[in-house]
Amino acid sequence: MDFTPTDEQHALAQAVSGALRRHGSPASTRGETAAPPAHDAALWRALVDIGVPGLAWPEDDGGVGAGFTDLAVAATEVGRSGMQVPLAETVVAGSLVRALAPDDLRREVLGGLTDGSLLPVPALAEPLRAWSTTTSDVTATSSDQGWTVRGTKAPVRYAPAATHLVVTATTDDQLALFVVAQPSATTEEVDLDDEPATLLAQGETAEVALREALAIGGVVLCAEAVGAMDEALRLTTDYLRTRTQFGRPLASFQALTHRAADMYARLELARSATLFAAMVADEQPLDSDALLRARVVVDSAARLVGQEAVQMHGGIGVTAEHPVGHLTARLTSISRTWGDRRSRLSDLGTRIADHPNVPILR
Amino acid sequence: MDFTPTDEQHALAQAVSGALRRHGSPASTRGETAAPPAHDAALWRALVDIGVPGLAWPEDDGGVGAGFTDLAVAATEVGRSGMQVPLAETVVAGSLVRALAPDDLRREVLGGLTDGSLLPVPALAEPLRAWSTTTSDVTATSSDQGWTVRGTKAPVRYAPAATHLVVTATTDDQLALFVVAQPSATTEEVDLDDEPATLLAQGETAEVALREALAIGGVVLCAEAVGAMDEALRLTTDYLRTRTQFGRPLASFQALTHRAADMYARLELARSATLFAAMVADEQPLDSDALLRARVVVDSAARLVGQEAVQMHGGIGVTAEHPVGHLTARLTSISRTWGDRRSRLSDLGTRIADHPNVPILR
Amino acid sequence: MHLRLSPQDAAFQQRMRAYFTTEFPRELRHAAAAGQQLTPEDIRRSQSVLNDAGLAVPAWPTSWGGQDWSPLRMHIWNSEMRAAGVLPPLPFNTSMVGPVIAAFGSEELKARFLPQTASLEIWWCQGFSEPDAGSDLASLRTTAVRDGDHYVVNGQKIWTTLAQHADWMFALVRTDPAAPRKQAGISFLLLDMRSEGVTTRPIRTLDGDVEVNEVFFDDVRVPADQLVGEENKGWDYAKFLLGNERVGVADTGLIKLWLTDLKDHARQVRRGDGTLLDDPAVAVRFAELEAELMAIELTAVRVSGSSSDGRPDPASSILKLCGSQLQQDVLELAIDVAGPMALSWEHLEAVPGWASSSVPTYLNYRKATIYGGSSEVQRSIVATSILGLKG
Amino acid sequence: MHLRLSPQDAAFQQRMRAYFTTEFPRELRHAAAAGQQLTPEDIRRSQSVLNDAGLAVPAWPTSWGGQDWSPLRMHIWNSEMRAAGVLPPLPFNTSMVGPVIAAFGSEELKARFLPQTASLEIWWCQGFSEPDAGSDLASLRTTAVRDGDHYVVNGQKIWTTLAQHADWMFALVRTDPAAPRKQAGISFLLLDMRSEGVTTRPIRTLDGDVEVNEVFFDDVRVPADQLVGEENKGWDYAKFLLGNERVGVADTGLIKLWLTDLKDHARQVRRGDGTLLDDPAVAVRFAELEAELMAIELTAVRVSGSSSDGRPDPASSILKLCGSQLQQDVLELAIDVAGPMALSWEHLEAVPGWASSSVPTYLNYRKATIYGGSSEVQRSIVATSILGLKG
Repeated sequence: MDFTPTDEQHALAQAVSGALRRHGSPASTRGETAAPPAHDAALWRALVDIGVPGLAWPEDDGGVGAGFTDLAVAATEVGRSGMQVPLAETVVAGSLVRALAPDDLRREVLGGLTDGSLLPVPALAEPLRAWSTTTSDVTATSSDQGWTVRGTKAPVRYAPAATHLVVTATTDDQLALFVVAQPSATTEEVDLDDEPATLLAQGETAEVALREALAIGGVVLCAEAVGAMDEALRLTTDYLRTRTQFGRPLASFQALTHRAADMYARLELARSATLFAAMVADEQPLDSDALLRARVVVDSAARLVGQEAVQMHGGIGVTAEHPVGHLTARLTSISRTWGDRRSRLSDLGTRIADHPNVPILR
Repeated sequence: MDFTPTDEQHALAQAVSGALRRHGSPASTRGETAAPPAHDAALWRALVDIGVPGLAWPEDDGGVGAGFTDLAVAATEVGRSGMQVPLAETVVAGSLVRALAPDDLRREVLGGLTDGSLLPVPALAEPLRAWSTTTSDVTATSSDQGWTVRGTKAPVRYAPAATHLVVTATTDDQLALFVVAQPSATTEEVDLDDEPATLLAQGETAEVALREALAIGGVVLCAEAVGAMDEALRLTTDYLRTRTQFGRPLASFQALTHRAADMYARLELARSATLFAAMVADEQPLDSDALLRARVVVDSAARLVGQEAVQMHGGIGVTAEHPVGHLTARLTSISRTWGDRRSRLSDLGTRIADHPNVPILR
Repeated sequence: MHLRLSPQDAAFQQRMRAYFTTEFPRELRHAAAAGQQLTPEDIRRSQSVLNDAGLAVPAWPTSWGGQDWSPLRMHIWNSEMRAAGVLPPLPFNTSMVGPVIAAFGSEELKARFLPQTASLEIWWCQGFSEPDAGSDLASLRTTAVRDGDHYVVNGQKIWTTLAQHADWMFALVRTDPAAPRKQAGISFLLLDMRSEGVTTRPIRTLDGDVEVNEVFFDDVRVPADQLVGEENKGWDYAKFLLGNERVGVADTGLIKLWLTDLKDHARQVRRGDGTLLDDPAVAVRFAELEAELMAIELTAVRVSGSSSDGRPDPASSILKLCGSQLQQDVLELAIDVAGPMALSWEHLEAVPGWASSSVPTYLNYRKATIYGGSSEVQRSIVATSILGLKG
Repeated sequence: MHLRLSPQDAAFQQRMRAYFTTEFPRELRHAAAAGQQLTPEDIRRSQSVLNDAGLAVPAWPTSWGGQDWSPLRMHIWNSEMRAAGVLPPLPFNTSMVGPVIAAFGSEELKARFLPQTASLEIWWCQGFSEPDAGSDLASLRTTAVRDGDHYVVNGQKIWTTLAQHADWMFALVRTDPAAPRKQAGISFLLLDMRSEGVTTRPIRTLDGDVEVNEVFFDDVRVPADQLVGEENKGWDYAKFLLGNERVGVADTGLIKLWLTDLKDHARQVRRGDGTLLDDPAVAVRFAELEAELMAIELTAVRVSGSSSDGRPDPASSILKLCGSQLQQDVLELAIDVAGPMALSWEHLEAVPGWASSSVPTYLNYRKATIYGGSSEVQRSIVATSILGLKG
């Protein structure tokens, strides 16, 4: 086991951060709110040009064939930049398509994702319904013309820009996964009105694939969170060093520096868990519980680092003009994407009796 | 609503702390471990002489007829002293007897408790069985000769000194409460070998009475915890003021003083909740959820204050020779007596939908 | 010690409840609770109605509209007002500048300002914070130089809440730069926000709101009779004011309202065949927060009851410390109740407003532990004044 | 970056596992895990067996029995040893004094002490802490005055772990009281515990154990050739040692063993018709601690792997900080698993030992965040050395 990034990965990180800087600007520099931004096609195109969205997909399917450790490196730079792109979302949609779609659809979607012509995202959440990977109020019906789906998915991040949605729906009391092409949503609410859909899988197969795809998408979120935390901690320590209060730098107040040390400690644990998760994501069969554990560790770090970064910045921490609060906002969202800390721990808890302990060496 | 102690209560506090000082010595001064001590008959006698064990019982039953606000004042002094007496235990046993026993048994037990001739305690816990107020592995059988109970209760605090045990047992799939006289246990394990027993109540009646008695006993524990926390915080602030490290007093290290401030804040919340609970305990019908809430608040304060007091004392905090760790040990036990934080919150959680909010004014 | 309200206090509680739920204009109630914002005009009207009913400034001296209520009655008044969804009077007016003018102002100042302050005909904002001062309030640099019967004010304030709606500002200004300690040489000045040389720049917060502002002073001429109390004694008045502010911030009534609403929201979210409120893990969290709220509310009654000299008990710091933390905890649970719906801030047809606003509201209220004396400042007050831990 | 062990490392892991589970004497295994204490004789025998197998001092220079293993192999060695219930070698010998003598001692000292230190024929204790020093180690006051070819030592040490079993002590003593900084003027001395003038007084801890001691020196004559390195350079050697100690403390193998045992215990406790491990609230707590343990163990591998100059990465402070916290969290959960049984410390027939010892063990391990550099010291190291936050 070796956590040291390769030279190629260093180069990738530089390429990604360069592309982000050249083609985008964080919301804070534009004085915008911390609301999750709409899809930025130009920024995404810049990442497509250096191959980022295809990193995880096999070359046979039109992807770059690099894997999740590289993707994690790229996602960390995204997180650090304070900008947002649908990387985790396309990984979830792409993973489902890779695992379940017929050859032609798989090559079309993964190839299109890689060359930037397609943007498939998952549409899972339903209004006034607690997070669930096993139930859906959206219903699917089959007829001679094929399947149609009916119901509301909301909110669906990046729905207005998406070319394909991977949706969950209920058929005969089973969970099923479908691809809906050309969804043409204008907001993050997707009202499916007997929309034609391609069946990917049903029942156990669908549930397992969904669980694994979300776990893998979670790795991207973890990596993004590590980047955001890196930057939040950097901003905070800079601030503590430069800001004076009561005639001396904040860095001389031990109540603050000891809390900054705790932020660092949690961040480093999150970094280890994330690098590990990225390596695990490249292995088959997938140890999705290891990925869930990484998310639990990252969640707890994200909460502490995000909240403390704002608190130590004082008033400017909650303004739209300063980047730190935007990072905290993103960390808050990441922890709540595809379940929350409670749902992840409760999921892991149901399997706690199945193993005496958790080995990390393999 | 008024939280101000009366002059009588100030006098009571002085009388109790004086009696404790004259007739007992805390384990730390004797260099003993923090193990829960055996019953100290002389110390208990000193409290009997000033009426403490009878404070809560009606004069008609041989008690002092003062109520729980007075009892809480006394219990706080017990907590502060670092000594332990079966006050909360006798309150639980006495409450059950008061609520359920026939007149003669009630007067005998409560009178005997007040004059020091009897020591009734509850025997509820069972080995290798999670805390429960609704189930018991001890079985009770009735015959012409009356009831007998069979099974093991352990651990039972003060069992070797007890003259009466109030035990839970199962009859026909119902919970029932019994009094066992002269249990003659030599350890805190009570093996009931078809022991003759007096039935107090069965089913719903028994369950309600037990819940209320434990809630009321919990008020005594809260008050004791407040006393122990007062003393732990006093020792800690004294230590911070007098101990020097790196050439200056610990009180100049902000990382410590800010944590001491948090200890104080939690303690004051716990004090408010405890005083409130004591007043509520004197009212009928009993609002036992208010008492549970007080315990939740006291639990969380006890954990923080106990752990931080030891941490800030450094090495001497974990020695048998210094009082602070003994206080922490007692706080640790108090929080786990008759359920724990988890069981209390989960109990409250089952009724959370029954009220829009929790009013404190009444 | 006793638990029950006296018959007189119980009657008072009934009177308050009856007033707020039946007499107070229905259209001004509940708006805040439902997440809607009252317009500035609504806010003025709301307070004016309260003032007409003698319920805007109960803590003031009776000669200026106060009620001479016990701390318990003050708590009952606030609780019933909050429970009915009535917006409490503007704290800048009634808890801050009003009591300062009443305690330290000349009779002329009192007569000139107190009635309009009580009725919100004058809307005040607080000019204390400065960019380079932060928690170290006394290091402020805005200057006021005496020029005949005027002060000439130059400098900058920041985090001035609702300055965009304010008619007047009460400001701390440095009148003696040569004073031996930074706390000396500060004066407490009242100034008209329409004065020439006053510029207000809004600061947008993460949630998109504009609630706080920067206010710049460029040779602003302030009549010298708008000085409160004595020149260079402003820090004493500010400390008096900050103590009042702390007590005011422990607004448990608002938290209670939030928590009640949040339970309703949890009941709206389906989970399996039940609702999110049936989830034991969620129910436990509600139980925890209710217990905490109970303890803080009890402490507010207990601590305010124990101060007899009219100055706030330093223990009020724990109300700010724990109350602001509880606010944040409730708003964090609100995100979890919103669940996946929390991930969009857009107004979607299928997603209720409480859900889409959960994250922005949470982010905005990170301010709760920063403003009005940060948690760090409160801990220092407790450590120093109460625990005697002086470095 | 790669996940899988190389074939060579995998073979190494198999070799370690085979040795510890099949070759190492069965009667010396598992005792520690089951809550029993090994006798001092057992401890000596255990390390002697390890040493014979070349597994007692792998981190030492190869010329003195070291193995020149990669940090990953060191981790595998420790993990397999712990998993098999084998007590690791005494840290005072193998992680502390041994490496110091090997790095800074004369050839004579090495030859005289290292072999017996590896085999535990000499049992060392650590004479660093003093009553008035605490976390401020360098303010120690025990003096060593040169007198011919001896040092005469006077003073007192405290918190000396297992001094009652120790043959020798490595001690920090003040040899130059006039040195300009307190860190200067300290020397690193080896002394025989049987020397005249050495008195050991046991300190009982809350749980009743005697693990730590006070050691008094009354004109103890120590041959000058028992000085390690140069006189007055002892602080440098101590810093080297403390860094090693920090890394050693992140003993995730022990925590893993505890957690595995604790799950078994939870399975023994009935709850309704199932066991405590079926309680979702308890299961969630296990899941949380397992995730945390995974992260700390991964960090131990990652951080130790990144230090190349042989000196510990200051990031090792986070292993001590988080590892000791996790130890305490696991022991706190153990109390909850014991439930009502935790309330008695007596040995009762019906109550298993793990349950009656849960509270005393929890109390004893409050030391974990105090000794070996308290959490406060670790936070200061992180803040200063890594984050560059200097007051």
